[in-house]
Amino acid sequence: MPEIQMREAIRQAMDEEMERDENVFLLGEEVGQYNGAYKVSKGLLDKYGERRVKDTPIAELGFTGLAVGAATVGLRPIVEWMTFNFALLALDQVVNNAAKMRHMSGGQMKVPIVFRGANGPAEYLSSQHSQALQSYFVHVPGLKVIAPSTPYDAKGLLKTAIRDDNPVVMMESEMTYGLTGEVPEEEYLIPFGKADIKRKGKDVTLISYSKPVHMVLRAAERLAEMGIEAEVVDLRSLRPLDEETIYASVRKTNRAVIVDESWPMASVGSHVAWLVSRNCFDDLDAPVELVSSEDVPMPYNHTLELAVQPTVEKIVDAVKRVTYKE
Amino acid sequence: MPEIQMREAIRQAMDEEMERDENVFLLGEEVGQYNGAYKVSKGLLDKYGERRVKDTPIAELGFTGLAVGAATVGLRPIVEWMTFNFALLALDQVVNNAAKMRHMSGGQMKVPIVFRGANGPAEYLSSQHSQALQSYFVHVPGLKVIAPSTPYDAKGLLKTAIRDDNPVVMMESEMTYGLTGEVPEEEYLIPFGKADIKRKGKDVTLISYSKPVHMVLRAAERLAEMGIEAEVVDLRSLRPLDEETIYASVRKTNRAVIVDESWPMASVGSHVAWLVSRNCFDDLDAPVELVSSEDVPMPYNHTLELAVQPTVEKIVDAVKRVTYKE
Amino acid sequence: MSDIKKYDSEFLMKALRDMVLIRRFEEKTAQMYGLRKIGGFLHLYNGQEAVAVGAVAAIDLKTDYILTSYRDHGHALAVGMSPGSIMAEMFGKITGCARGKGGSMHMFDVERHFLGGNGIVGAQIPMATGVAFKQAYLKDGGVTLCFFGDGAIHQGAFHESLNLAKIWKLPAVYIVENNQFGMGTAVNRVSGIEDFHVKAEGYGLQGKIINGMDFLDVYEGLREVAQDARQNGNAWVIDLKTYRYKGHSASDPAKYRTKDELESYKQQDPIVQLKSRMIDAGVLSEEQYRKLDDEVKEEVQAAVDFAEKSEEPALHTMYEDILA
Amino acid sequence: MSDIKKYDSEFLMKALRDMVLIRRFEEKTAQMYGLRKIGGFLHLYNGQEAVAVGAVAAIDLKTDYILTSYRDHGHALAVGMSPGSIMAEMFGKITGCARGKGGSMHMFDVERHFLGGNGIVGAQIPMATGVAFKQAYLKDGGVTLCFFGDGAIHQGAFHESLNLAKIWKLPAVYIVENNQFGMGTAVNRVSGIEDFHVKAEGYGLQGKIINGMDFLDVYEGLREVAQDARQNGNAWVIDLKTYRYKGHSASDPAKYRTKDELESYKQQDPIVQLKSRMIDAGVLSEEQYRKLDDEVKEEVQAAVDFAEKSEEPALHTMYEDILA
Ligand SMILES: Cc1ncc(C[n+]2csc(CCOP(=O)(O)OP(=O)(O)O)c2C)c(N)n1
Ligand SMILES: Cc1ncc(C[n+]2csc(CCOP(=O)(O)OP(=O)(O)O)c2C)c(N)n1
Ligand SMILES: [Mg+2]
Ligand SMILES: [Mg+2]
Repeated sequence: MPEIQMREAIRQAMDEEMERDENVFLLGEEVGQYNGAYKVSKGLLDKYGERRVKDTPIAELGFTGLAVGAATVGLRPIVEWMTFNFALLALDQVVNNAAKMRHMSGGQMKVPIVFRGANGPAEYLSSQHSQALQSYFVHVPGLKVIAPSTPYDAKGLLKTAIRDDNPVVMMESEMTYGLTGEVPEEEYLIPFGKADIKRKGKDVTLISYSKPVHMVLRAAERLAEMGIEAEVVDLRSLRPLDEETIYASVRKTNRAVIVDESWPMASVGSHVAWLVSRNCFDDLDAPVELVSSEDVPMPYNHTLELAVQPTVEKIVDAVKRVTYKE
Repeated sequence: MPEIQMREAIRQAMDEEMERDENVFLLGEEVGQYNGAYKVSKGLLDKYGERRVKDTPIAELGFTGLAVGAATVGLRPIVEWMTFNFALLALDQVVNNAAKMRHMSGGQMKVPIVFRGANGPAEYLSSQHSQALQSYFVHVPGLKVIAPSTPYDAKGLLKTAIRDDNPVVMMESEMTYGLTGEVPEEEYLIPFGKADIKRKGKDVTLISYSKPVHMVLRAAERLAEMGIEAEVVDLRSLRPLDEETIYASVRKTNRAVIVDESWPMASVGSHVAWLVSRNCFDDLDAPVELVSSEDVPMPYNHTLELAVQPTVEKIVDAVKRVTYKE
Repeated sequence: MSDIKKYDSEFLMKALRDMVLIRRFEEKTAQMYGLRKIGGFLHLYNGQEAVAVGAVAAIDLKTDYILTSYRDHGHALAVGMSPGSIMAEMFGKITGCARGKGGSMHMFDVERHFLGGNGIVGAQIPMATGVAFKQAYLKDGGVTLCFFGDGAIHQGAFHESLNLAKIWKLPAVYIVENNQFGMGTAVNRVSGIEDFHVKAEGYGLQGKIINGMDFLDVYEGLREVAQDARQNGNAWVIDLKTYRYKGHSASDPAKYRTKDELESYKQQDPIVQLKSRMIDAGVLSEEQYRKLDDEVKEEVQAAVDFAEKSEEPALHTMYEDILA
Repeated sequence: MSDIKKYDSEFLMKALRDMVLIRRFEEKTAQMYGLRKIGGFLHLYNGQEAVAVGAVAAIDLKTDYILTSYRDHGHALAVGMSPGSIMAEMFGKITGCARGKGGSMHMFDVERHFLGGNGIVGAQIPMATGVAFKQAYLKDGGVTLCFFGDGAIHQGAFHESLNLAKIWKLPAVYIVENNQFGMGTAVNRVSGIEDFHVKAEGYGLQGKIINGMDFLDVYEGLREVAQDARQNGNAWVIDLKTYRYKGHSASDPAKYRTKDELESYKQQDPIVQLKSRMIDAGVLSEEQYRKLDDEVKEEVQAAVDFAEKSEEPALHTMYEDILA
């Protein structure tokens, strides 16, 4: 299987779906002539032309709402937000229109639309540009939310997203765009609501998604050296959430640590931590731990910036706590 | 002590603080001539004039950002959002400016501002107008969030909020504006980060805040009839959160049910449920239950609308589960 | 003033009937609200009938679309939705157009190209721009009419949409249904300018004022503009001057305006105007009008009866209509 | 063209020096980025120096305020912040103006009335409107200059702010620092109009074009407008035409424009222009200029040295500067 970058996997998914379905189109800031701020849409303007690859003004609320409207009448827009930090400006159109049009119309409408872009901390960007905002989307019924960690998952999930008749939010990560991984040449789709066990283990379950999965895998190696076999569950899809796979793992290991790069309060991480606490109550040998980012805005200084986020050390420490190895 | 309505308690807090400090001013849609969409600001325009009570255009992002700017240079704005549903349009100014200006400036700035208005389901309003959005604000470091359930708490907390040098979000509820309660004539303040035990009990801890507290108290009465003495903890302040009071209660009762009218995923409710699960791990005799709203957009039909939200029955059922009385 | 003689009587009768239907429907709706059959926010359309009816007459809903705000009963009736499905929706019944999920603010009829019914002030403007985008994308010859209030014009959504419509040449007509108030706030208290069509220039678009109290003015004005939009991809900004007779919503006593102001608008009542011009033109008799009005009243009563005896949605329907 | 003879040499020398300082500072900043002393997004100001320097000269920062976007080094230097505190900030050091919390995009000096440094396109516009609100509230005679790019003009925040400034008569000057591109996007690809001052009319405000490549044009143009704003509560929209020599940020090769275009702007370089006009006017010699330039280079090097030998923030500082 060829090894390709994450950005290329995402590009392929868009390319293949645009090729397959004339109603799929891409819009966002710099997605065309500039080939994307992070070069994810490279070549798509050349191939599909200005009709289907639209460079937008910097008007997140407007072009997001435009896409929602277009989706309600048969087009299948892919909205690229340069980063999710800027999506806050568009949130009303996502939460109040995209997620609710079908509901308010009593099922008359469907809204086949994908919102995607870079989410979470990158590097040296300070607090307005380094936020992991998945909790805002996962909170809302009427949306689906995916957050892949590998090129393989990203391609398969995005193709599913583009074919889905509902609004799907795909949260990527600037830091993983250059990451490579195997992606088959044949077409494939990955269904939503299926977590992926990225490493088998029996002593503790590490649950994560998106960029931090790679750090969790490194932590698992470190733990292995210490004689602790960690199972790594990559959620991939946050809404719907694959509770079954999570619980099956925890019932085996009796211990769980959630790793999530967002702020802790009212987060996906603490939600999953509660789900496990509640639904594996009788199986748990220790409290469920959450390794989140610190509860602070992201500083620019790089040392601080790394220290604010989950680290291998913090994960290992949390595992020590749940295995009473402190 | 005089019994006054919630709307009057909030009005008094604003009135007293405007009287005390010339830099406090109120702005929002219909707060002036119309005396507030829910009559919360009644009489303030007459008393303080157009300089300090500003009717705004329907431009949530603009007038919210304006208030943030004014706060950074010494004024102390109170922003009334007619409802929090519309605050989604202003979220960028809250999350990226109000909460971060101090941080990005390395502590040079302060942002003394209060954002307040009606949050959560009212009646017969369908899904765009009936959302409980506290999780969006509680998620964010740099903000403080309060959600009082009684006139007494509302007045004391709002006065504290107006004097606080940080952005404070006060989430009210249309359904409680008419609710009455005792409020002393003398001035008082309620500090943030202090939960209030609204009913003493020993068998189970019910944790809630804002409007649902009243339903929880009714549920507690029902439970008392069944021989279960519930302790009711009203959080009042969501960020900072009074973890101590919560844990002290759960350590006594060994059982907890959280009641929160928002959607369940990535919510304040599930966060508190995890905190209790983790920090009272050895004290809990049953999994922590969460009674939230159903994970659906709010329907217009009133029967459905009530069934979507927490009910006394759902709370009682949850208590039965945690006390193994099913 | 336009020449009524140009129009055949069938066309005029339909317009008159549609306007009377809206008026009688809204009167009944207010009554039903009083009886607590309807709850929540109820925004009535009395006084503005010529706008929705003139607009619908000016376009072809096979290719064209309409989107509006929560003040949507008039548009819903004008596009031909059955009064029963609208009333039942407000009664929260399963036979309502949105199965009791939406209520007064969220009327939809996707088949008739009526896309709501939006409760967030201004939020339909980007969406309508997207509907026009689809029309340009497919070159299907359609045009989208987007209605919103004088209060909505100050929302960022309006600004962002207009620029998009201009640079992508979208067949969108942005219609400020300027009824002089946003809730209790008179237009001039929150706007730096008086006539909103002036805004068009800032985007390189064209603008126009239309008298919204006259059916034929609305019809002719919007037909011309819609034609330009669909043929040339020119978006327009229309300041359509009208007036609402009732409060902002059913709970608003509307103390912020004078009786005289209200009366002066009632002098130009769109129904009275069209009716008397039709009588003058010899295409309508008082007798015919009474008959029409009686029929309409019956139709409205039938809508109430239908709503009344329809079923409540079953509890499990709360989990439906969320995902496709 | 303004008459340079009206100005005393001290005033002109300061302006020239400030512009040269910004230019040399940015050159050094780019170098430091290349050496990975600075990370993240780095938006340089080369070519736009006359704007910040002319603007600061036109107002009085004792009463007045400036807010801008992430392209903020020029403004930071123009208001008189020490180059060391700016460079140290970009090095992420505790001696930086924001204690290493903000970096390149978030320069602040509250005492000097420079309120940042905002990373969200357009987000400073409502805030600046609020600063002007405070000035009107306290009637303190101040004016607020709000800078933003040609890309920011399409944001709803711009629209909402202008209307607020008009209806509340706020002393705000909205300055589009029109450097012809928003990232890789040429102005005309995303705007329905060419000259942005035209937008003013839609709000009942006044607008004006200013040549941003000439210090005196900026100075005179903004002084007049600022005066009107502070005295009469008139907000203004300024289309200030300028050009950025470098890519959008340090990682952008700027392939979307021609060498010729860049060269034609360099012909009107603001520093070269002012310098040669000063020489023509006899208030500057080549010799003096070289001396000035050498001093500036030393000052910039000193800033680097300061940044270099400053301490990193201690880990616990991550919990600071969040709540007051
Ligand atoms: C974003 C948003 N802000 C505030 C409201 C509350 N609200 C509902 S209608 C209204 C007034 C709108 O006036 P206008 O646009 O003139 O429409 P009209 O009601 O006159 O038809 C307001 C403020 C809302 N629904 N959405
Ligand atoms: C709301 C928002 N959207 C997108 C971005 C990404 N972005 C940063 S700068 C920029 C271009 C801005 O161009 P312009 O306003 O002309 O300013 P200039 O960089 O030319 O000074 C974009 C799209 C952002 N920072 N904020
Ligand atoms: Mg109106
Ligand atoms: Mg620019």
